[in-house]
Amino acid sequence: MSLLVDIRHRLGALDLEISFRAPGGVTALFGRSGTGKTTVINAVAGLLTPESGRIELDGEPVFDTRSDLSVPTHKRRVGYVFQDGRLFPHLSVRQNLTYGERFARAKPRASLAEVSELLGISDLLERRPGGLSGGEKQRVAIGRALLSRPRILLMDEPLAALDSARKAEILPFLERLRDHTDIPILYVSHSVAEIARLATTVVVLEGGSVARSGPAEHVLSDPGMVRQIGVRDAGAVLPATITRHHNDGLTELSVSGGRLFLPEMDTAPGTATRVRILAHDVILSRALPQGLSALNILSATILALRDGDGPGVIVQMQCGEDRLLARITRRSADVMALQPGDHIHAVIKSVSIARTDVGAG
Amino acid sequence: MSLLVDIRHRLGALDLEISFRAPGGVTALFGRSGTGKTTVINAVAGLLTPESGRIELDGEPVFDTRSDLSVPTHKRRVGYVFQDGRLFPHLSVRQNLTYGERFARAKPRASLAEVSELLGISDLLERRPGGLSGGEKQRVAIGRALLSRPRILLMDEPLAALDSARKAEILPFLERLRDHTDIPILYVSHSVAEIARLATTVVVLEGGSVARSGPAEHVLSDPGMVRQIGVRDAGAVLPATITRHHNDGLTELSVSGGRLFLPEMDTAPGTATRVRILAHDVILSRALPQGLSALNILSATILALRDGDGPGVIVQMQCGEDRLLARITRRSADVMALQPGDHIHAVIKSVSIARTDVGAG
Amino acid sequence: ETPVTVFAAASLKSALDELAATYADPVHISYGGSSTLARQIQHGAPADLFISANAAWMDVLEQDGLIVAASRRTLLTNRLVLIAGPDVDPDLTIEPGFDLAAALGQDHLAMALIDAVPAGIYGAAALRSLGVWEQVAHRVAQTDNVRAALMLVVLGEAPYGVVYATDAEASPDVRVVGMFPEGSHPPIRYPAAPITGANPAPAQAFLDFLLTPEAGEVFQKHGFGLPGDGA
Amino acid sequence: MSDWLGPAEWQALALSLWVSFFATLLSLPFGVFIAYALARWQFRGKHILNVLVHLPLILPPVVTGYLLLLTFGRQGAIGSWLYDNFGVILAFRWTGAVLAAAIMAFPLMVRSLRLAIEAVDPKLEQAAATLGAPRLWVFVTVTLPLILPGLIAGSVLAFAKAMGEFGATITFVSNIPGQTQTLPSAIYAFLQVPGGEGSALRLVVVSVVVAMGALLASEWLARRAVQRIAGS
Amino acid sequence: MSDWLGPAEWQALALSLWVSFFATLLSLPFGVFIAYALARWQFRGKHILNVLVHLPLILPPVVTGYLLLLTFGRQGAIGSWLYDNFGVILAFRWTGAVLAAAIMAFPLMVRSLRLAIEAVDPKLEQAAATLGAPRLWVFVTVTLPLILPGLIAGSVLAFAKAMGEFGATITFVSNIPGQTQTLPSAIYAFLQVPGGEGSALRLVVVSVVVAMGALLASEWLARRAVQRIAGS
Ligand SMILES: Nc1ncnc2c1ncn2[C@@H]1O[C@H](COP(=O)(O)OP(=O)(O)OP(=O)(O)O)[C@@H](O)[C@H]1O
Ligand SMILES: Nc1ncnc2c1ncn2[C@@H]1O[C@H](COP(=O)(O)OP(=O)(O)OP(=O)(O)O)[C@@H](O)[C@H]1O
Ligand code: MOO
Ligand SMILES: [Mg+2]
Ligand SMILES: [Mg+2]
Repeated sequence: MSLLVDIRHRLGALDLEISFRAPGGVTALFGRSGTGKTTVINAVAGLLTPESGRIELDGEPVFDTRSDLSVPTHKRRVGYVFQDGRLFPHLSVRQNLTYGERFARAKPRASLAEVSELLGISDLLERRPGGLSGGEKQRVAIGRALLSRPRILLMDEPLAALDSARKAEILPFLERLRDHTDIPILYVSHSVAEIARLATTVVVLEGGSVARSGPAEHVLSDPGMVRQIGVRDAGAVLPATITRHHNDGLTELSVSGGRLFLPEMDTAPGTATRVRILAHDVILSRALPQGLSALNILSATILALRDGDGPGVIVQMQCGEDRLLARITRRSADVMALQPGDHIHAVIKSVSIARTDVGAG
Repeated sequence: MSLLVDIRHRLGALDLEISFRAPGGVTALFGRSGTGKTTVINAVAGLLTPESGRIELDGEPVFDTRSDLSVPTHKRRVGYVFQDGRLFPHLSVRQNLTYGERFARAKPRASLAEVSELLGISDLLERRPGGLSGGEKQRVAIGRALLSRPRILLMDEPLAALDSARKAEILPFLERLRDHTDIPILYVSHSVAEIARLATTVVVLEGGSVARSGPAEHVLSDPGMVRQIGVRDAGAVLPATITRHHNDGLTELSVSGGRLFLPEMDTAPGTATRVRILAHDVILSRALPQGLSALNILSATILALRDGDGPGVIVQMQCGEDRLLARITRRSADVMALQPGDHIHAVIKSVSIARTDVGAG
Repeated sequence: ETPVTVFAAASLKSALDELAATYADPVHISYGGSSTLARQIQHGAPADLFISANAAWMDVLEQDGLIVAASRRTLLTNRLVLIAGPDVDPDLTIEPGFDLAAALGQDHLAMALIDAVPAGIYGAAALRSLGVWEQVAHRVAQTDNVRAALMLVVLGEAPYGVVYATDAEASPDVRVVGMFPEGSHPPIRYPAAPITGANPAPAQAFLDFLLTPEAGEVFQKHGFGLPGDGA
Repeated sequence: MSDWLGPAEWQALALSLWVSFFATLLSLPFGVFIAYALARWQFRGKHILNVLVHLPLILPPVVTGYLLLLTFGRQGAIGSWLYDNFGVILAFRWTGAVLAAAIMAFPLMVRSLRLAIEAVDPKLEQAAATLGAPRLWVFVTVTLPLILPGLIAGSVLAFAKAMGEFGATITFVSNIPGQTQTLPSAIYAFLQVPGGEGSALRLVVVSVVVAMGALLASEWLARRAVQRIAGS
Repeated sequence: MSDWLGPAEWQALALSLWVSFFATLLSLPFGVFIAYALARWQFRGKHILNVLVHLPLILPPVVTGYLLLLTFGRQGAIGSWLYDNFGVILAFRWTGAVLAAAIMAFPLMVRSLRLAIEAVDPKLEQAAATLGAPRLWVFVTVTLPLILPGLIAGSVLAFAKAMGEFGATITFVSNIPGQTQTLPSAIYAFLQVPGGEGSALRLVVVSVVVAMGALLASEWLARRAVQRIAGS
């Protein structure tokens, strides 16, 4: 299961030239407003015909200007979850969900009942979209796309219109989707938190072309990406394994550089997962700190210090096999005389690792 | 300049019974979706007629069921900034801005030129709303409301539709408005960060009635409000005074409990301001920590510990004359054997105090 | 019994309806303007018998070979009258040069279209031959059929009108000022003829019935003249 | 009320209802197709098509009737072709009255439908395409249900117009009782008779009542369709 | 082309243009008011008003003309009142032709306007009220400019319909060359005489060309108005 995009297209003042390969899992398209994310997704869906290039789904070309091929949308078998839901207002939830069924080449991998269960919409089947909350609508849209047995799921800011409570409601479903089906997902979002939680691959667009692409861990932990990602969202993503659930509500995880405590997770011990540690949530200490309320302290070696725009400095560290980022003031860096190669302790408040930043992967 | 609202109204399943008094400055209406915030604002504007009650602007009643009074909207002189802008699409920006001018009882306090300058829209005057970005639109909407010389500004989630870059663009204008005009503002928002930055008074609505109201510092720092505000947004707001700008880009402030360092602020020394310290950004330490990259350490006395839903505990502290909140794990609280009355050090990363959380007031 | 389909000028409706009701076989009568009906017959309308208020259109059909020319008869004649409305006190005698213009004053003379509808054509001819046309031409209000002209007078919108004697006869609300002299306009004739190739026998039978003296009495009752009357 | 109208008048009423109903039904698929083309497609001759559709509105009805006679009469290009190939005769039949009424009501129907179609968000149609539905299926299952209120309004308007159509009908199919004599033709015939105004008025009242019922029913149906879409 | 039409025909054309123009202009304010009431207000008798507006569409035109004569004729209730109080005479005048054309075109205009008004977001009108603008001012400065495309479309449709109106006009104001002889009356007259078809066809072509021009102009104007609103 993979996607290849290699297209050129002119849109108003913007010259798009976009080329990337998405392996399985969730590939996030990330970039500022107007960099061409929706355009790429529409090209994959066949709703927009690029001027030239080639798009392959599972190795099978669906668009190729050299052989003058452009498979019409309804034959591409893409499941598109639009930002605005686009449920059919005149059909019940059940009818919306089964709309694509008759065109699916094979039986859907999961039945209507299973998908409704997965998405928590079993009780809504006989209602009409008009009466649903924003979060419910979006879950129905996801179920509808899934049940058409697509070869790929395209999601264009599926959560952007929702408030944070609704987002929190849907994110787990997207994780289950990623983990329990083998459908690749192309996911557009402005939210680093969402991407960190979901994406296996990140493609960063800038001004109509691909600025950087690669595994999520690498791209998001790259200090060179701080500008694109934004100072407050910069951070590192570390692979982790769940070791144990403690009965005071904490879950213990092991990362290559040590162990971490997180608020209770409902995943079984032994499960591989990822944690995200924001650069500004990390405090550095030369000595091993004592008597602090922070539970998580990792040992690390400084790799590099980079000045930011303001009074801050980004400190990149090696922590076990992983990279860690910290954002501290220039003054602290000077007072502590931090140098590449120094050994250091990274203090991380357990509760500052957001629940939404943890995902299986 | 003040507003009195005391209304009862039935809306579908919701029984509204809302009564509060807003002094000058910014009064924030805060509450979940569907608690009646828009309804209140519409009642003040005269776009909705409550079943009974009384609304006064500046001591003058504009609605009163006992005397059967309901001043029509266009005579109430409220400036309403709608969530969706609602600029007149067929008029230029200049025509939009001056639309209310002919009805203003007196010359606007500020001229078109001054307001445009304040809002940074002087260069857009001859354009039509269709071509403006979301942030520009919203600023024009604010200018339009201002120039109609209203007795009060009503703002219903004026920033909700904007991405964070646009929000950051507009917030300073709202602050200037609050600080440089004497028009009271009734402000609806879901965002605690926005409210903390702007509000002088906070009115918390819950299920159709006022759950809590009072000065922003008190309401937002109240550990009892953690549930309404949300765990990740809970924190304390402290009055502060700017003491000094250091040449490494840090600004020093004094709070009643000590001093704090923040990334450079462009406000003159001596200015009174407010800082917000999120509960989850505070680490507690028995001993005065040494060699940490965190610059801000305040001494405090524990007032109370409250259990949350998860493995967290909210620790309320007295810090000088102010209250401070910290959110730590139950486990840490136990290990450190925290008790009310204990002296403690609160470690706060300077960079974790967001720029948007600082405002003059 | 074979139903007969008759295409007849609309002005014949009251008389023909009465006669058809007494006829043994069913008769379907389609009433309309003579021009409309004639043109429809040209385009193959399922008419068996055509009764026109207008010889010109019957001539056209005869040239086209659409009627059984040998069976063409003049069924009826009619006269033109000058009528006055209910509130008008007419002091006029129809004679050459009579002062219709003065009687009209600023008001209108109601007539059917003077270039297109037979009643209008005849009326204009009569007024011309009496030498009054020039004075009244600009005060003529023309309607699309003669009934509408009558209605204008009935409603008092126009004080005077030129209509068929039959129309005036049937309308209690108008006063007949006078009849136009026979020679002042071409004779008004209602030709009738079976349509070629249609249903000649029943059509002929019905035409024969209309030509009987009993039928003639009915027509006369409605104000028509019979060709024998010296027209 | 059965005493109030004579048998010929009942017949005219029944025929008018019948003809108007069929005219509406007949023009509906064409109307939907042309309205869709005008609303959604760009093609050469679009303006011409638009004017052509509006023509019956612009021309005096008699002219439209005459043109119909020339085209669909038994000697007319299409009329003779229809007769030779299918044995179909339109002129002077109730079928012809249906055609005349349909043509006259067509511009009204197309305008209503066009506006309704323009109001349907093409994004919903795109969404259906991504689910694998071919164009025609999308049209039937998404577009059509969504334009239902406009379709009802347009149909009833066309029906009302058809009930009142006179000039084109009498010119094209004449005024043969029981065959082509519709309510308006009967009204016309009464107006030709001295003292027929009363009878004409009776028929006018009947047609107003029918059209009024249709309009009210349509408003009600359209509201229901809107509510159904808005959802409970 | 001046050879192609005779002087009387030129006169009929000029009069038709004039009458249609005035009919459109005259009905516009009423149309806007009634369309606004139907679109935005709830009141008793709304359904009746709606049916009343549609009546000229439903009734055979001759009947409408007859009713006009009864009401606005010199003996009619309103007609005599107009004459006694203002010296205004409609019967047999071009002014009457304007009235007839306006009434016949009215339903089409109101429908277009009503849809346009329903499409205006009441929130914009509310926004104007919060800025201190009284209702009428809001209507003139906000609603009206926003319905401009619909207003243009409705006006041109009404104009086209007025150009083709015959039955009601000739019944109400008859046919007085130079005063009330419009293009459709001239066409009708030609069709009554054997061999007049050619001349009738010439006039039909003229009226189609005029209406076509008006329709094309309206599509262009409406597009411009929409673009103006969308903004540069
Ligand atoms: N039809 C069009 N004509 C001209 N320019 C267009 C058109 N459609 C899109 N654009 C421009 O192309 C660029 C890319 O648009 P696109 O919608 O793909 O951006 P995006 O990355 O999805 O942005 P966002 O995050 O705001 O959704 C934008 O600058 C947009 O203004
Ligand atoms: N016309 C109406 N009929 C019935 N219920 C209504 C109506 N308008 C609003 N409501 C209900 O009244 C409640 C209050 O609505 P209101 O818009 O004031 O909420 P809000 O606090 O502004 O919410 P949000 O944060 O989502 O904007 C909601 O539950 C809403 O569903
Ligand atoms: O009988 Mo006519 O042909 O209507 O004047
Ligand atoms: Mg996009
Ligand atoms: Mg609201």
